[in-house]
Amino acid sequence: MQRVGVFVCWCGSNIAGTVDVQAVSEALKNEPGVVFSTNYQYMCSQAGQDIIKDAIAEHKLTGIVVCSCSPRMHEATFRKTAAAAGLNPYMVEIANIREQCSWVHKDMLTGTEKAIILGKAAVAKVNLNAPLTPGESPVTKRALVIGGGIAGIQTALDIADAGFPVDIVEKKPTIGGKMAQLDKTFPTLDCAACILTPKMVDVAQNENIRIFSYSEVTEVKGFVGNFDVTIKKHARFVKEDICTGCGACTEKCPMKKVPNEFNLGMDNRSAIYIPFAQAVPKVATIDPNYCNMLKKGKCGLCAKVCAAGAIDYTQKDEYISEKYGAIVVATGFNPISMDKFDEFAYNQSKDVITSLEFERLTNAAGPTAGKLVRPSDGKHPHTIVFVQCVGSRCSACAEKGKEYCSKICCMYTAKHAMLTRDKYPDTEVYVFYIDVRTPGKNFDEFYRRAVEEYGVNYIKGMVGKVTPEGDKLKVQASDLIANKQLHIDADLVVLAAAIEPDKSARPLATMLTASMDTNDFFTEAHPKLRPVESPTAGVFLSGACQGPKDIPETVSQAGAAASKVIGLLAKDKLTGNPCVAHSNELMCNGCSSCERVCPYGAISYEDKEFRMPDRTTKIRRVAVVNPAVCQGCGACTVACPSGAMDLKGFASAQIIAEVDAICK
Amino acid sequence: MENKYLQEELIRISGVNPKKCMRCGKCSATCPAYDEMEYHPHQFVNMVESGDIEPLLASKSLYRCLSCFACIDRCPRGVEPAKLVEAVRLAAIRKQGANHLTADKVPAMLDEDIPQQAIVSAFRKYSK
Amino acid sequence: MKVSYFPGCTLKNKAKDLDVYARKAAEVLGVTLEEIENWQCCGGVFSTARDEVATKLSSVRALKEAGSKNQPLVTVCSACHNVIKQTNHAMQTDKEFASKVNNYMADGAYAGETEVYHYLEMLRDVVGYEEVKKKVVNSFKGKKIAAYYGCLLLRPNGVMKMDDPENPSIMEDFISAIGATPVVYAKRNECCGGYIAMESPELAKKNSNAVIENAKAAGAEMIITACPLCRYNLIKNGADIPVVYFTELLAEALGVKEDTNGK
Amino acid sequence: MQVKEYKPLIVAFCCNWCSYAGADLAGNNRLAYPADVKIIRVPCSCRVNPMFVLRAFQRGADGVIICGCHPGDCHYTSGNYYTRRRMAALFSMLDYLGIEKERTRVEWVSAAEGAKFAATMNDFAEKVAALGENKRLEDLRCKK
Repeated sequence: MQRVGVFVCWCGSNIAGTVDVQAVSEALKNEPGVVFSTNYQYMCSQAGQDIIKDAIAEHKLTGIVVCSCSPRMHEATFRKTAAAAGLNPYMVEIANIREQCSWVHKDMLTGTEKAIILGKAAVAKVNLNAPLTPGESPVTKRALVIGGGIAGIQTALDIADAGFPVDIVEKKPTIGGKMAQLDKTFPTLDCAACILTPKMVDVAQNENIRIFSYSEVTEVKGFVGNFDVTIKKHARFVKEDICTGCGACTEKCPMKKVPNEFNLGMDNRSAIYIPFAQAVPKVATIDPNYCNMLKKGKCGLCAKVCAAGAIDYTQKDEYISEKYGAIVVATGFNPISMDKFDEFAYNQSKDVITSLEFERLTNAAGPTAGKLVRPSDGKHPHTIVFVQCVGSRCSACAEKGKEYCSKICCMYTAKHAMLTRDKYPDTEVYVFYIDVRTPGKNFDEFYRRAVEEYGVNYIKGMVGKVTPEGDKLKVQASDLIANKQLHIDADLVVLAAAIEPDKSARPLATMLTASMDTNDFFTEAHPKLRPVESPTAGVFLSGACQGPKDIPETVSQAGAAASKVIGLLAKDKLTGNPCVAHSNELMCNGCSSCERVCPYGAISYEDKEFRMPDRTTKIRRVAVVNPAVCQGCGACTVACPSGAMDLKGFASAQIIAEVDAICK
Repeated sequence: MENKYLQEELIRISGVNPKKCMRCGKCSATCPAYDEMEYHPHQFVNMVESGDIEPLLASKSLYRCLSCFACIDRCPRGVEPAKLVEAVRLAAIRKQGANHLTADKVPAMLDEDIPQQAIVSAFRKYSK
Repeated sequence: MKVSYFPGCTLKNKAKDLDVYARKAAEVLGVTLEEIENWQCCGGVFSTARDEVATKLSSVRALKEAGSKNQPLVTVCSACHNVIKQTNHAMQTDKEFASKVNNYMADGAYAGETEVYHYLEMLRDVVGYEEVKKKVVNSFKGKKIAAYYGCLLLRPNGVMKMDDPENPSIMEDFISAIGATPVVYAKRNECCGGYIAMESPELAKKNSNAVIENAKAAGAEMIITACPLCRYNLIKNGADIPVVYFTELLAEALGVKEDTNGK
Repeated sequence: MQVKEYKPLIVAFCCNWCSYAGADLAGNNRLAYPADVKIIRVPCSCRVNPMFVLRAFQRGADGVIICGCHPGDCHYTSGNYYTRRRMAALFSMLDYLGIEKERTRVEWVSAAEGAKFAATMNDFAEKVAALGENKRLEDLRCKK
């Protein structure tokens, strides 16, 4: 029989306000096995923990029940307390009387009644607890970063600097991500390429970093410290190690009518291409959808002009398997499609563009060499209308927009408006806004400068309709302050499209068993205290895959994720979860049911010799669980027809005891 | 207090929750009858929310809404201002003798080609 | 196939063309339009108020009759379509409203079971534009035609669900199917002014002019519509290009327009 | 005559990663649901043996609900799919035995869905309460 101690926490008035803690500790005194029961203001405080430690020693407790907040909050704390007093930490059970009792029930009577029942269930369970010792598993000292934008680049550089090898997997032919497409950055207006490209070069030159560009992750197995990852390297039909990036092939390629995705389709590239001058790795890639040689077997010009002999039309997709200790997700964002917002005539006029397209239009390396002209006729626009919140803060229709604020649009629109007025003072600039949101260092000052120094017309209101007519865009909008409907003949309309997580994030989350919110942003382990960790151990989050954020925020989160990875990789061994499955081999009949349901392949079979009652021996096939691989889900325990399989810490007998206690 | 009752009534029969409005003004930006209205779609939402309903009841704006539903479809928050305009209009014309359009006025408005649809629609919108 | 058909008041008077050509064309396409017996006017506009019951009864009766024959209900006038479809939606989703309406219904309750199609949806989804294309005898090849949706066909989108309300293609695809070139312009889904023509002809004029100008600037030689009131407003307010019902073009393309001479 | 107010007894099995966290979030946001709901934490919804459900009904539970991660989001990749299949079979058998379908439920509640958790529990408790006491499987020997 266990000697159980019960400790009821008041949590100030959080619990004591709705639960009569005295009554709870009194009621639980009479439960089987309970030899000590008390209550205290803050059990998690040092004084509270001392009460527990003293009681363990004084009453020779073999198990304790803490009636307090959620085990997700302080289970670890109380396990440490128990361990410090010489009790096996797995002899601790928590009755959640705060989140699942005092906080959701209003009156003292029902709250107390329920708290007692929850306490009884925990006592019933702890009576059947057994001391558990966690196993250990080694850590593969290599990290994987998925996504090669500024988030992935910064994370990889920081991890590599600490001396650990890192691989970056990037689905595009080059790293750089969205930041490579930007012109200037707010609020300092330094040029994005000037600060990003040196980092890209650092990545290429760092001997701890390998880049798998034009690649994607196709399979993830294993667990924290021991991930087995399969990476698919798409055939680029160019030998990466031989290509010098001279660009001769791209000049000679006869197929020059391929929409250039780097410039968002505003100009064309060749079928063999290097996305931009500072690409890393700077090697060519053949687009199989457009290459005549690959499609029809006719051409081969690029192979002829390549002095290095790097072209290989027979190249196949390649699969690489690698082991990693930690995985960082840095899959980033994209602007949403404007198809559902055609009241702004995006599909009807080339002169209605998104803000990212505006970045390319003003970028010196962009399709117009930085000259701000109308995409339709190449003329200088004299009146530009910026529309904020296109698809952001839109709760009316999930197919159309996003309910959240995209966070970066207010600032980049102020930047666009300011730069336009700076470079082309003859241009009239209107910004239609709902709210201007500028929290951030020097952000509001920046926006005010756009208005006060550069004379940008900020109008509170929304654009309702854009009508292309002749060479004008007739903009119909509201000015809420003046209480007027405005009609502006614009030359260019720029839409601040909402941003959404990259489409590759959802399947990746499934592979990683990492959770996502309803908007497909990755969820963090704790929204405030563990913002760069996924709830799945060993998976970390960097950049806009976790939520909309600007460059400074992305970079700081990238560094934070890197430090978490370094902390993990610095360990030689990880202590595992001792709550794993185990099979009672005397009951096991070797049917393989458990093996079939195990998602981790943790169960294998052995032929074992058993002594029979008549002193003969018999060889039987029985299940054996590998505790380092088992994650403790318990699927096998239900599949097992003979009841041989059970789960430590959540044994069938324990759960049944809880059910009985609740239903008493 | 009467306003409180009227406000609740308007919210009930329209099914509109004016609290969902985030003051973006897209309804008024898209309204094709804006210039002929003294109170605009966003004001209907805001004024019903604050209980300032009397001016709306007396306004000719009620009879300028075209029921084209542009504000309903384009509102980013699903507020549906046109339904509120409709509710206020009904509150006005349901009072005895408050019909906005009466049969004797109709002949003067007609021409040879006007479709029946226009007449029945106007009656449905303007009279009880 | 047989479908129930609700012509509506205007189609029996000022907009006979819309009706007559719709029937002729349907025959060629293998669809029989069975007119609802004793149908009553839909009222022209849908009242969004949840306590407006009496004005919606005629629509429910028509819907119920089509339902009793297990047929979808097809409409061709934009206004009738809007009213009937919104009424049907209210019957499906607003229980309180539905129970009030059912108090007026003889034999059995109705809960929005009948499917409502616009004639255009019938062409697109039931007959198929490919099928229409095959039956075209007089192609409008080379003709630049602008579709005018107006407001009632597409909105509110949550109920009408006919097409993308901001970037529709159902009428453009129809124009392509009869061999012509569709002209896309922004004002095609803006209101012509509708019934305001009675009260404030100036407002109707302003709106209609904007539509016409926008269509012409985009190169339109002709405008098609499904709504008698849209057509009236556009013509009345100085359209100098033809404004015709889409069914008329369909009948002409299918070679049955002449048969209807004398109506 | 004194009638004791009928309070249903509901056992909720919640997976540790999603639904238990969802229940915690409901608490954090002070979203009330009936105290009749008692939660048992399991690592994964697939840990719930049909025997546990039967045991609960045998001991007098009026309703049993099992909550897990949304399909595709299971912390253990596929556990909730097992739950879905196992419980579908169990619940239809229970229905056959006279335990109404409204007394049993599998619901997906993510860690972010505190509101859904509370709403689900409110709805479930209401439906179970409407059915009244479960007498079908209750083992009277277990009654005090």
